[in-house]
Parts: sequence; structure tokens; C-alpha cells
Amino acid sequence: MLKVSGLHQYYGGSHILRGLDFEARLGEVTVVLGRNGVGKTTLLKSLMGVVPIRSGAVTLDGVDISKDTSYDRVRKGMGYVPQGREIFGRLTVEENLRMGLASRPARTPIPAELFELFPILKQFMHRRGGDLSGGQQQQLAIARALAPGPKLLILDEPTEGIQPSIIKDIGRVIRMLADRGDMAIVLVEQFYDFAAELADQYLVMERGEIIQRGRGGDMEAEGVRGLMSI
Amino acid sequence: MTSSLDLTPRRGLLLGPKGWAAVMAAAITVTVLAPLLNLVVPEGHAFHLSDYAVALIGKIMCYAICALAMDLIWGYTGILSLGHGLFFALGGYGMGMYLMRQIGRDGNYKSDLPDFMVFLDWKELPWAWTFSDSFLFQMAMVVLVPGLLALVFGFFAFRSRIKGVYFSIITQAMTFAAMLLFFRNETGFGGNNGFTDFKRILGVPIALPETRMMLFVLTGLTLIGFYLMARWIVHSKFGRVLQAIRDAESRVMFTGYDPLAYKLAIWTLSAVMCAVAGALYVPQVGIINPGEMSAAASIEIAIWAAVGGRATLIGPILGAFFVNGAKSWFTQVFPEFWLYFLGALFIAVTLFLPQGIVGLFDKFSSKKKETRA
Amino acid sequence: MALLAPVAHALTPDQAAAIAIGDTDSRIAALNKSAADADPELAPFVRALLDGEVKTADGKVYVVQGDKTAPDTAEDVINNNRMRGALEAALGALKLVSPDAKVRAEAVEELRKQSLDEAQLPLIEKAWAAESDAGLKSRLALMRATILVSSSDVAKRLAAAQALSASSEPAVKSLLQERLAPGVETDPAVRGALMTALDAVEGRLAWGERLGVLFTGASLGSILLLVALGLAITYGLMGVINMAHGELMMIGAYATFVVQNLFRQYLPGAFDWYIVLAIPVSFLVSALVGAALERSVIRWLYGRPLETLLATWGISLVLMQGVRSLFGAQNVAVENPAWLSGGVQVMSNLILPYNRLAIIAFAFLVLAGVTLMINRTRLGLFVRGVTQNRRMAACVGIPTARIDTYAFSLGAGIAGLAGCALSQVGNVGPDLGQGYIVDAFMVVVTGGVGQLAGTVYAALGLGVLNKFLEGFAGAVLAKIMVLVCIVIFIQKRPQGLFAMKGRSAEA
Amino acid sequence: ADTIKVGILHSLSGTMAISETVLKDVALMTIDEINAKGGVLGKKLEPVVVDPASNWPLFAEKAKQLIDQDKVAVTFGCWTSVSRKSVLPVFEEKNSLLFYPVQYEGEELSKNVFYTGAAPNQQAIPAVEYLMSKDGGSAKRFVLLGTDYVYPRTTNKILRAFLKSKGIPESDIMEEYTPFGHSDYQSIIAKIKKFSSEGKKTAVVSTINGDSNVPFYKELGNQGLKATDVPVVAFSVGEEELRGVDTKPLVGHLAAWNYFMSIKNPTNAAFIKQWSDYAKAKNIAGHKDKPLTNDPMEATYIGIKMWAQAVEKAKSTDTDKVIAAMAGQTVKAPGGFTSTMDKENHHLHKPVFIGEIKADGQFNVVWKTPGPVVADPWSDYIAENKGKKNVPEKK
Amino acid sequence: MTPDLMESMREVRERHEARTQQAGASGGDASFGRLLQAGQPDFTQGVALYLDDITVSFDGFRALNKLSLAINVGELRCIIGPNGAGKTTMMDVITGKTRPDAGRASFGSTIDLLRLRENDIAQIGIGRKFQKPTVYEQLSVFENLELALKADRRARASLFHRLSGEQLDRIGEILQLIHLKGEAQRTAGLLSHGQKQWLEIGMLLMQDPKLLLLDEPVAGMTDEETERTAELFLSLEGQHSLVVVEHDMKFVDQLTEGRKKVTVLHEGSVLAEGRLSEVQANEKVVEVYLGR
Ligand SMILES: Nc1ncnc2c1ncn2[C@@H]1O[C@H](COP(=O)(O)OP(=O)(O)OP(=O)(O)O)[C@@H](O)[C@H]1O
Ligand SMILES: Nc1ncnc2c1ncn2[C@@H]1O[C@H](COP(=O)(O)OP(=O)(O)OP(=O)(O)O)[C@@H](O)[C@H]1O
Ligand SMILES: NC(N)=O
Ligand SMILES: [Mg+2]
Ligand SMILES: [Mg+2]
Repeated sequence: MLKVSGLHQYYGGSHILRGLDFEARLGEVTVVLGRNGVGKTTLLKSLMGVVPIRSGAVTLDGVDISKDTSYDRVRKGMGYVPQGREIFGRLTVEENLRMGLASRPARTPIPAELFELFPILKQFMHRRGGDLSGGQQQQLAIARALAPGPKLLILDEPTEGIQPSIIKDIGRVIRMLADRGDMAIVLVEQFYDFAAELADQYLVMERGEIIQRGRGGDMEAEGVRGLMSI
Repeated sequence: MTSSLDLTPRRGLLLGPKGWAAVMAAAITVTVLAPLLNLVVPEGHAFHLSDYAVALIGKIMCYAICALAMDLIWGYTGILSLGHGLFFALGGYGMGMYLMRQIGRDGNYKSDLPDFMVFLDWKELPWAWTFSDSFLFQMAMVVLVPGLLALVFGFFAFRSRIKGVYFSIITQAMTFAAMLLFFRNETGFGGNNGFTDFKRILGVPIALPETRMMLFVLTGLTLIGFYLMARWIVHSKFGRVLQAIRDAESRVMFTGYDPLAYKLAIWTLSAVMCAVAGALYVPQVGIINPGEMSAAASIEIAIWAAVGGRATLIGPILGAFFVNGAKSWFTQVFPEFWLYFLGALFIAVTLFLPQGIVGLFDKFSSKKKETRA
Repeated sequence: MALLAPVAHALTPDQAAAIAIGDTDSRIAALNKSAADADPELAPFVRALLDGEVKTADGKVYVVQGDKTAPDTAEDVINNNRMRGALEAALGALKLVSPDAKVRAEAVEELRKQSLDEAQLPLIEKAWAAESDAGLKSRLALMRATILVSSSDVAKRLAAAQALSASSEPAVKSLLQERLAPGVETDPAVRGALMTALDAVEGRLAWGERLGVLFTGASLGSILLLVALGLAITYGLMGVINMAHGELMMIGAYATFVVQNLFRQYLPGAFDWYIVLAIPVSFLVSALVGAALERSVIRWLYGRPLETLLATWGISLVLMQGVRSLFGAQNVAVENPAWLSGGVQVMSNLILPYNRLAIIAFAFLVLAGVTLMINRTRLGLFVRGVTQNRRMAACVGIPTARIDTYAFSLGAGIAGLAGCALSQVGNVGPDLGQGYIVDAFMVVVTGGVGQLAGTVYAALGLGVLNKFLEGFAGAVLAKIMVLVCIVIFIQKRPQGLFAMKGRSAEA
Repeated sequence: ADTIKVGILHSLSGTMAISETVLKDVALMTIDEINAKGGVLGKKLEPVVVDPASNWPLFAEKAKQLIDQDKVAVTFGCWTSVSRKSVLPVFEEKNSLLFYPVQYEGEELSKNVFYTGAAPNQQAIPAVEYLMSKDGGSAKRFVLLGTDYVYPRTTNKILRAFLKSKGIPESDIMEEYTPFGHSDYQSIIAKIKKFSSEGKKTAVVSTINGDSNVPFYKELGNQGLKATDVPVVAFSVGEEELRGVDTKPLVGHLAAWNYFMSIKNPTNAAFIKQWSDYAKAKNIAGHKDKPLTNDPMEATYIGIKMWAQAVEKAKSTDTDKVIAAMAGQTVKAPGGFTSTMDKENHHLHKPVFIGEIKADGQFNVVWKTPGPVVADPWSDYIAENKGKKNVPEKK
Repeated sequence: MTPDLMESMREVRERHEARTQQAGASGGDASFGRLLQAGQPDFTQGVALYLDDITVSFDGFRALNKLSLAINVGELRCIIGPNGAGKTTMMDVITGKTRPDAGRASFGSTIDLLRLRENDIAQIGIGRKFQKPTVYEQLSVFENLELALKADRRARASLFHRLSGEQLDRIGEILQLIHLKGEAQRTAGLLSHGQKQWLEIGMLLMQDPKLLLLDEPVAGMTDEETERTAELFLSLEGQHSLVVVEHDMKFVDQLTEGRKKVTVLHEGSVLAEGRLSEVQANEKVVEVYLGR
């Protein structure tokens, strides 16, 4: 599904991503782990085209998308939950969700499942996104990315600030989406237990490099928890 | 905790040795070189500095002071003032009133009153003019009137937490209102004409080359002095609080600083700097009128600062010289097309030099370093 | 040479010459003499005189109409205001007895504007007696009364004074005041009637004035609204401190000018409808210029509002000078179509000019359009989303670059519409925009940045406030007061009239 | 040098560009004409054009530049009185010459300036006299409406005194000012209507300057204030200003000038033709399609020609010699008379015309002085001027 | 947690304690500024923060509904509750950002918080970390900390302020603690999310407030960092009062050490209070918050 090879990224002079190679497959959750500042968010931004990549290739279904704009990538089936929520503060909840449907034809209805997953969104349909609490905003951000039904879903620390019960729900949803087999999921997560539970495949990053990778089931055994400490 | 000292940035020094050398060079240029070239070197000689050039540079130095003042409030504190033209003009009017009185009975109507009052039927000096024949009093007014206005205006505005464009717009409204007020002849400051036809300052004929040179030198030294003061301020913790206010005012408050006091202090100081510039400007240019309070005049000050490079102090000074120099030159060489060039210049600077002219220097010097490394 | 042959059935060439040549006194005498015969054949000649179609050469009079010409040496007959007044009066008098009620109504209207004196009494009485239309008759009665109120007959004076209380003419008010001046009217009964009449007339006039203030305020407000609407998009929504907004308006106005000229040249018959085409053209031209600006300059400056100030300032200089090079530094003439000239007389002291009415309506149409477009369409949603968070908008699949261009062009296009409207009331020149840019920003900011509703209230509020203050403080002081009000108002509402509240305001 | 430099100091940008740009062009045309005939003192004239951009302090700076840097022999320039006042000290200090081509308020007489426009008695006073005459409509009440600056203020002060001397009571005079660039005349016209409806015949004397005239006249037309009811006489509205206005509703309103384009005489026909050809040849925007001439253009034209003659007479461009030679110079003016430079007072003797606006934007001359009028810069209607001689002070 | 880190943390704590004692001995905390002298909070009653019947509504929606809460001096209190329960709003009320519609809030037993402006509240010793990290983006990490440093906040004082060696050391310590020593001269805006989070905690420590309000301090941190943070907070307990809002139950567990009180907010008021294990067993809490 998604294939990254030889990806390098810089901010100004500093080398942030140093030659990443990995693949995210349909029906699988690929978890990216790593401490603060190792470049996880930068990686996802590069995948989304938010920052243009310096060198390397990103292909989606075999098509090179590394020169595409963000919105083209979305049209090709990518969905993104950024770190820091980035909801549209002055749009209502409903409008935020409609924005999420931008890549679909006009009049596509907002999928009803979203409201089952995040009931608060239905209740606050006409409240402005910016007025929501932090966790509510995070829920909205996830719902927005799910709305158009992407083929590749990219999540940057989606559980941040969310109450335990909903984290569990989100976990269930991610699992279900992956199991349906028509979606690939890339999940950046610091919350080890959550990550470990969902991972089909895991990557550990350190200073812009992937220092370890493996199957999700082997995480504990391979001492990933230890890699996350200093 | 051994190595904490190397964490401190290199500051504490007001200027490096190179910086001091540059300041000294600038000081010598205005106090020695310019007078020499203008007064001693004979006209026609290749190195002669013409009266026109003296007047032009003198004027631009006044503008540079304004740009510097703008940098303190805008570049460092993030408050875009569109009212600096007003402070400049008020300073100018303060000086202008004194100069009008210095004309004495040499005006058209041989009256004790300034000419415009005579033909507009004023029978006696309006109250605001009571002490205008005293140089010291008027100089105090140059500082006090704009200073107090800024203080009061700023106090209310900052207390109400007016920020961003809202602040810009009310400063503009204030300036615009003042302009309309001064345009009115009833206001008693010469209406649209303002003040012109000055004859003397402190009893000395104002047109004498020596007088002009004195004013020039004074302006130059004021500019240098203000620059050093501004540098000292922005390098103090006070200066960093200002920048913090610019970046995240609420965070500053939640850390226990009262932004009101900081903003008010820098705002008032900035206004007074402009006023002093205005006072220096008027005797050199020979006219002050409400045009200085137009919206465009204030915006231009911001433009000098932006073109030079914000939050750099030296940038706005360079910007003032660059823009005004370019304007003078363009109007002369391409009187019909100069606006194209000036407009294109502004566009180009924003597109290609986001850090302003100073950014260009930085780019060069960092490139040099890179190639050397 | 058809020497007046078709005109002068009853008008001998000598009579015509006496009316056309000589000093004003003698010409008026000759005119009145001919008019006294009430010969309807005089009318075409008078009309021709008024239209400047009469020439003289060597004491002979030529009417130059259609294919009729005069010798090369002929000179125009010059009518000064006094002569023109007399000609109009004569024409009016002639029309007053016309069999056509519409013509008579026009004549009455013309008479109303003149100060009447005893000399006209017989004419008016005659017309009044003959008038069959009730409305016209009562108006003639009022005119008659204005003359009779100074009659020497007390009864007539009393009747006239009573009749006059139905009037709403300012002239009647001063007439009544004159009559009431000490020593003029001595009869107590008549004085009483005069007093009652004066009260009634003054009351009506006061209403006219009040409505007048409201109307002029609304009219100024609608102009401010039009001027600010485009800015509410480019600045309010997109955050571009667009100093070139005024110049985009100017471009719209010049587009109107060009369309007008094309009509004049190629479609003179449809000239009155040039404005219908000018509206879309001015929108398109400004929008295109806006699109070009967005693509070339603004694009690189999103998220750096202060840089946009600098760049758009530069753009405004270039655009202004561009127009100066293209069209000259002088103003150009944009004519109101005939149907936008003049106004409806609502009260004797309240005329609502058509062009201002049209602009008010137009402003609200544009407002409605913009509101619908921003709040109800998908494009509008995208525009709002993109302008809030450009990067994230791209990450939900919105072609932000295109949306930005659309949004900026829309703002620019609306500026063009404003320019088109302004061309109907003010100057069209290279500086057109400069005069409005400050006001535009004031309105947008006072209303609350990004708040369309705020813009509307601010525009109308400032317009009416300004006109209300102008009533007693004069234009300059009123403007100063309005500005001071804005400063004070912002103290109370630091985020404008329609402030964004709560957390989303910080986002 | 083998050329003589002359400065041209008119705003080519900013608010005054509307009026001033064309003066620059007409100056260049006149210089071309003189050069075509061999120049002055055998040398060609070399114009130095600068743009003071409607900014008064910049006028002073540019004047300095012209004199100091370019060493011009004479400068033709300025429109508003403010700009003139701003450059005046420069010309006096450097003892250089300025030719000022626009009607103004008087109250000034500098030895370094030649005023080729009208003083108040050559424009304002005759115009008001006309309004009071029977042909002018026997006005008894006056609205003095102007832009708020020195020229209208002073002119109105003089007019007030004049009206008073004619027995018009204060209560019959309404004075009203608007700022430069004012664009909304709804209220003011409503006020005028009210004032005029209060009885006697009313006339408006307009000293509105610049851009504001267009909205003023448009509103006048819309509110149906016709010339036969309330005539407006303007002192700063000429052919060029009316270019931007639909004049059909304005027919009959008046302007007072010393020249109108519509004046018929061979000199004027030649002048207009020369200008039309020049505008076409130089592709001057606006004028190439619809050439117009006006009073300040004529005054510029006369000024330059007169200066050239004076230089020939003085055989030098030296300021003092030229000043001396200027006295009594004559030029056959397009206005139809021979314009003479007064022997002493630096003003031209000028005829006064009053014109009514025609539907095509031109003026019908409805009244004129029998011959040129001598300027009275220190108007006698201003008390302080009693006893002042119309002679510049010698320095 | 590595031993040397523990070590350095203890050092920090001890040195700091020594310093505050010293200051106390030398007659009052002069550097605290005028407000403190005027209205010293009174902690003799043992209460650091007291909220009584606080109600906040936004356009009719009650974010806080008669919320009452008391935090003791030196107490570390964890507050949990569903998204939108009103936790952040509560902090907004305490720090003066939001004015409640009704209720009382006092610092110590004397100071009425509802009368003070934000900066005064900060001055008397209430510090806050926001849910969304806020730092001075254009200043360096070092300068961010410097500005937070406890010192005279008045304008004139900062104009003449110079860092003492001691203060410099303290900044160094904190930099070490928040793992940003290598980034000291970097512009704060360029830090990653988690780094900003740390920087903000560092700033709070520099400020040395009596009451720390921490809104989701470990969001975006690794488990290991979370533990470290817990250690850090525990080390502050006693000297300072802390209010910590978190959704991470492991973190809360560590902080409460199995015995401290946890408050559960729901729909703007207190739903339950008690030890973590107790509230975790509460049916209602499980339903609205923890989930099954
Ligand atoms: N715009 C930027 N310019 C320069 N450096 C940046 C920029 N954004 C991030 N960095 C740096 O790049 C590095 C990687 O940042 P990134 O945000 O990808 O980290 P992360 O792994 O997502 O961390 P976290 O877990 O804290 O979110 C960090 O050292 C950060 O300081
Ligand atoms: N300005 C506002 N307008 C409308 N509703 C608001 C506003 N501010 C907050 N709210 C609502 O108030 C409630 C409380 O919000 P608050 O941020 O305090 O929750 P929280 O407990 O901090 O949640 P989280 O755990 O998600 O951060 C939320 O439902 C939120 O939507
Ligand atoms: N002299 C003038 N018109 O200002
Ligand atoms: Mg990250
Ligand atoms: Mg919260």
C-alpha cells in the first residue's frame, strides 16, 4: 500500500530524517514509536506532503506521490489526524466534518457511524470547534479524518488528551478498520500499551532513523519498551 | 552543574568592538566629515556636499529615528502603531510654534501674531500659544505633549486589552482625527498650510549654512544616541519581556508580568522618540503641516522598518535611508515612473527579503561563513 | 436657408430676433410680450432656445435642428441664468393650459420651484379655475394661496392662511414667517391662522429633515458597506492586510468608465443600460486583477499579515501609477444613466436621488450574495476553512491554492463592484481608492474582523452617526467625532462589535 | 553650458496630480515651442521635471534640488497655496525665480515670484458682483462653500468683507468648509437647499478645490438644485475638472476665470490646436482623445513665454536682471487680450470672464470685463492691508 | 529511572529548599514583589486553594456547575474526568482567564482570586501549564526559562536586571532536568511537541509558584518520561501544592501512591472523590469515564 524508501528530511540545515525505509500494508496497523523529537511527526508530515521531502520516494499503491500536493494525496485516499488536533476553530463541528468530506463529491452525507463512535460530536454539532475541550477536539480530528473513508489512515498521537473509555473505543475502531482489510493505518503513538495492543508491525525511531522493527506481537519480547527510555 | 555558564548567550555587552567602531565612525561622519565637506570644501569640488544633500540626509535621519521608534514598538513588542505620524507631527508642531514666534514682526503683516492668524482674524494668541516664544518651554512641550498623549491613550487602550489590528486601527483613527482637527483653521495651528517661512532659531538665521549644519549634526547625534539607548533596552531583560509579549502575551501574564506597564513604557518612549524626530525635522525642512498626520505617513514609517528588517534596530535605520534615498532618486530620475519602481521595490523586498535588507546582509555573511567552513 | 419658416407661424422673425438678440432685459420683455398672447406656437422656439439650438447671424435667427443649419458665421445664442429662468417660466405658463394633464402636471411642478408674485396670479387663477384634475387643482390652490396671503383683502388673507397649513413647502414656511414678522400682518384672526399654518408646515418639514438624515446616513452607510465588503473577505477572512483594496475599487470604476465609452461609441441607443453590463464587467476585471495579484504576490505571504501590508502597499502604488499612465492623471467622466439621474421627491424638502437609492439596493444585494456564498455554499465553507488553517485544509483534500485564488478574487471583484457603484456618485480618478481605504478598514475592524454581520452594522451605524453629527457639527467635526467614537467604542469592545467569544477566538 | 535649465515643479502623483500633471505637459510644450524657434539667448531650454508628489515638504526639498543641484534658471510650478508657501523661503533664500500659474488668495508678494494666475480682485470679487447683478440673478443671500485651507478661507474672508460693504447682513451669509478629498455632499447640499428656501434669492460661491468637486456637482445634479434656482459660481473648477462630471444637470452653473477654452479668437484657436497636436504627438493620456485647455494652462503658457522674452531683454538669466526685465512684458494671450506684466506688483493684468457651464463641459462666457484688470494682491477688504503697497519688498 | 537522574533531582530539590529557607530567614521574600507584601496569602488554615460553588456558563451551556473544591497546602491532587468535564475551565477560573458567573475562589484563606488580574494571580504564586503547550516561540529555550525565573516582575527592575551566577546555575539545572540542555540556544518555536511540553514544565519550575496547575502534563510523553515526570511532581509535593489533570491512569496511580485523594469531575461538578482504586470501582465513573 504505502512504501517509503530512502526518505531524507531537513529543517534548514538540520538533518531530521535519515534514510527511512518501510512499508505499510493494507489491513495492518503500522505503529511508529520513539521519544520526543526523534522525527515522528516530521515523518508523517512528509508522508502527507505538508513538508516537501528532500530525497527518497513515497509510493501509494505503486504510484509515486512524493511530488503530489497534500490535497492530491488526500484525493488518492490518505487521511490524516495531525498532532495538536488542528481542527478549524471557527467552524462548527458539523462544518469541520464537512471539511473532512472535501475530497468527496458535494452532498456526501456525514457517515452516521462517526456519531456512534463519538456521541459528543452529535450533541455539539453546531458548537464551534474551537470551543470544544481538548479531548473533544481530538475526537473531532479523528472523526474528520475518518469521514471520507480513506485507504491509508495516518494518526499522530491520536489518544493525546482523550479520556480512557474513548481511547478504548478508538482502539477498537482502529482494530476494526484494519481488520476490514481495506485500509492501511500508520499510527504514531507514545502510549506504549495502546500501541502494543494495536500493532501488527512496529517501527522504533531514534534521531531520525529506524533503529528497530518487527511484528507487533513481538514488541514486548524484543524489548521495545526499553528502547523508549533514555 | 559545571557547564551552565556556556549556556548564556553572549550578551551583556551593548555592542561588540566592531559595533563600537561603527558607531564611532558614524559619529565622526556626522560631526566632522559632513561639516567639513559642506562648509569647507568649496562648491564645485568633487567632494563638496551640497546644501541639498545636507538637507536631504538631515531629513532622512529624522525619518530614521521614527523607524527606530517603530521598531521598538512593532518589531520587538509586536504592536503596529499607525499613530506615529501623529507623534512626529506633534513634535514638529511644538518646534514649529516656537519658530513661528521667532519670526517676530518680520512677517507679511508686521504683526506680533503669526501671519496666518492675522488673515484669519485672530485678535490675540490662542491659549495654546501662550509660552510659545520660550524655547525651553516649547522643547518641553515637544516631549510632554506627545508623551502624555501616548501615555493616556496607551493606558486606556492597553488596559482594555486592545490588541493587534484593533490597536492599529484606533491609532489610525486617533491620527486621522487629529489630522482633520489640525486641518481646520479654527484649531489655531495654521490649517492645511501649517507653519512655514521660518526665519530664525534661537535668534540665529535659520537659512545660514552653519545653522543648518548644526541641526544636521544634532540630528545625527540624536539618532546615534537613540540607537544606543534602544539597543540597551532590547538587550535587557525588559527587551526580552517585550518580545515575549509579542509572542505570547497571555503566557507573559500567567508568568506574573503585567504587560500593561511594559507596553505602556515602550509605547510612550517610542512616541517621544518620534516627537523629537519631528522637532528636528521642522527647522531643517522648513514646513510642518497636517499632511504628516495622514494615514500614509504613518504607514510609511512601518514600511521603512519592514524594508530594513524588523526587530533588528539597525535594519529600520537602513530602511529609512534606503526607501527615502530611493524615493528621492527615483522622483528625480524617473519623475513619471518612480511609483512603479518604488512599488516594485516594496513587493520585491517582501517576496525575496522577508528579513528585510538586514536579512540580505545576514544571508551573505552566513554564506561566507559556510564557504569558509 | 429656411429662415424660421416652420416655426414662426405666429412668431414673426422680428419677434424671434427680439427674443434671441440683445441684452437680457429687452429679450425678456420681448419674450413676455409674445408669451402674453399665449400662443402655443411659441413653445417650440423657446424649447430650442433652452436646448441651445438657436444661432444668430447678422440679426437673423436660425434654429439648428436636425438637418437645418446656420451660416458658418452664426453664433450661439447665449442664455444666462436669468434668461433661462424666464424662458422656463414662459414655457411653464404655456404648458399650464395644455390639454394634456401630464404636461400640466409638469408645468405645475416647475411653477412650484419658482417664487411666485402677484404678476402670476391671473395665470394661476385661470389655470386653477380650468383645472379638472383634483390633485393638480389643490396644488394650484396652494400656489394661489401663497400669493393671496399677501392680498389686501382680509378675508382672502384669512382663507389663504388657512389653506396654507396644508402645504409642506419650505418656501411657504419662510413666507409665513415673513407674514408673521412684527407689523406685517396685523389682523389677529389672520395671525392666528398663520401661526397654525406655520406649525403645521414646520412639523412636516421637520419630518422631512429627520428622514433626510436617516436617508443620507443609510446612503453613506451603504457605500461604506460596499467598500468594506470586499475587504471583509480579503482581510477579514483571509488575513491579507490589503492596502490595494482601494485600487481594486478604482479598477472597477475605470472598467465602468470603459464600458460606458464603448456603449457611447457602439451602442449609443442603449447607453442608458451600460451600467447593467458595467456591473459584471467591473466585477470580472477587478477579480482578474485580484487573481493575478494573488497568484504572483499574495500567495507567498499567507500567515505573514504584516508583510502583506508592505507588498500590497507596493501594489497599490503600481496600480495607481498604471492607471495614471493609461488614462491620465485627471478624473474621467462617468455619467449616470438617465434613469439613475434625479430623484424621487418624497417630501418638498426630501429628494431621494435615484443613484443613491440604487446603491443602497445594490449594496444589500451584494451583501446577500456574499452572505449566501460564504455561509451556504461549499465553496464558502472551503474559503473559511482554508483561511483558518491552510495547511490542515490541504490535509483534508482541499486544493488550497485554488481556493485562495477564488477567495481573493471574490474580494477583489466585490471591490470592483464597489468601484462601479462609486463611479455613480463620486470621482473616478487614480486616487479614488485612497479616499476609501481608511474608512474601509475602520468599518471592518469596528465590526469585528471576520464578522460579516459586524461589517454590516458598523457600516450602517457609522454612516448614520456621521450624517447625524454632520447635521449640527459640520462635515469635519462630525468626522472627527465619529473617529473619536470609534476609539472609545473599541475600548469597550476590544474585538469589535461582533467579537468572537470564548476559546475559538484564540485559535 | 550650452543649454539653459528650467525647473518644472508640479505634482505628478498624489491628490493634486489631477490638476497639475497637465501643467507640466503644457510647460514642456511651450518650451518645445521656444526651442523650435531657436531657444533663448541662442541656447536651448532644457526642462528638468521633478515630482513633488502632492507632498508639501517635498515641494521644498525638490525646489532645493532644482536650484542647488540642477542649477535651473527659473522654475515653473506649484498649484496649491500651501505648496507655494512651502517653497517660497527656498526661492527667497537662494534668490531664484518661481512662476506660479494658479489663481490664489493674494496676501503675499515676493520679489522672487511672478504670479500669472488671478488675485482675488481678478476673479472672486467680479464674480460675486455678477451674482448680485440683475443678469446674475440678483442674489441676496450667499453660501460660501470651500475646502478648508488658506485659499478658500482667505478668499471668503475677503468676500465677506466685500458683501458687508454691499449691505448684505451677516445672517444672509453661510460659510461652510469641507476637508480636502471630501466626497459626500449630501448633507451640505441639503443644508444649502434649506438655507436657500428661507426666502431671498441665494447663490453659492464655491472654492472647493481638487477631487471634491466631482461628488459635489454630482450631488448637486441629483438633488435637483438647478442653476436657475441656486446658481453656483466656482473659482477652482475649469474645463479639466469638469472632465470627470456629467455636466448635463449642471448647465448654467458658473465659473469665473481669466480664460476659457471656449473663447473665440485666433490666438486661442492656435493655442488649442498647438495643445491638441502636442497631446496627440506625446500621447498624453486623456488629452490625446479629448484635448482641453484651461486657465492655469494658459497662465503657465504666458509665464514661460514672458520669462523667455525677459531673458532676451535682460540678455542674462540672472534673477535680478530678469526681474527687472519682466516689468511691463507683454504676451498676446489666448484669452484674447494682451497680457501685461505689471511694472511693480509681479502680477499680470488680466481680463475676467464669467462662464456658464454648457452641456458639453465647456463654458459660455456670459460676462466679461471690458479689459484687463490690475491685480490687487493685498486686498483692500482686509483691514490689515490698509496702506500696503502692491510692491514686493526689496531684500 | 536511572540512579544519576534521581540523584540530580534530589539535588535540585534540596538546593531549592535550602534557598527558600534562607530567603525566609533573611526576612521575607523580597523578590516576590509588591503584591505579596500587600496581600500575602494566608496558609495557616492549611488550605491552599478553595473553590466554592463556582458556576461558569457559555451561551447557556454550563461548563462548571456549582463546583466546590479545596486543595490543602502541600497537597498533590489529581483531577480526572471525561473530556469536557470542565477541568480546563476550572483552571481558567483559578488563573483569572475566565470569570465565573457565580461562586467564590480563594488562594489561602484570604486572597479572593476573583478580584485579581491574571498577572497578579501569577505573582502571588499560582503557576500554570496549559493543555496546549505555550512557550515564547521566537525566544530561545534559555530565554524562555530566564523570563520565567522568579524575580521582580516590574518593568524598571527588568530594565536593569542581570542574571546572578546562582540564577544561571538554576537555569542550568532546569535545562538538565527537562532534557533541553543541548537545545538551550535554539528557538523554542522549533521544538517538537513533546519538547515544548517539557519546556513549559521547566518554565513553571523556574517560576517556583506555591500552587502548580498542570493540565495534562504528560500528554505526548513516552511512558518512561511519564514516570520521570511523576517523580518530579512527587518531589515537589509538600513544598508546593499541585493540581494535576490527566487522563493517564498509570500516571495518576503513580502520583497518588495508592493513598492520595483523586477528584473526578463530570459535567462541571464533582462526581466522586477518593482514592484511585475507590473511584475506579465507582460504577458511574466507569460508565462516564473509564469505560469497560
Ligand atoms: N519547523 C521546524 N524547524 C526546525 N526544526 C524543527 C521544526 N519542527 C521540528 N523540528 C525539530 O525536528 C525534530 C523532530 O521533530 P518532530 O516534531 O518530528 O518530533 P516528534 O518525534 O514528533 O516528537 P514528539 O514526540 O515530541 O511529537 C525535533 O528536534 C524538532 O526540534
Ligand atoms: N467558549 C466556550 N463556548 C462554548 N462551550 C465551551 C466554551 N469553552 C468550553 N466550553 C465547553 O465547556 C466544557 C468544558 O470544557 P473544558 O475544556 O473545561 O473540559 P476539560 O474537562 O478540560 O476536557 P478535556 O479533558 O477534554 O480537556 C466542554 O464541553 C466545552 O465544549
Ligand atoms: N491657490 C490655490 N488654488 O490654492
Ligand atoms: Mg510529534
Ligand atoms: Mg482540558
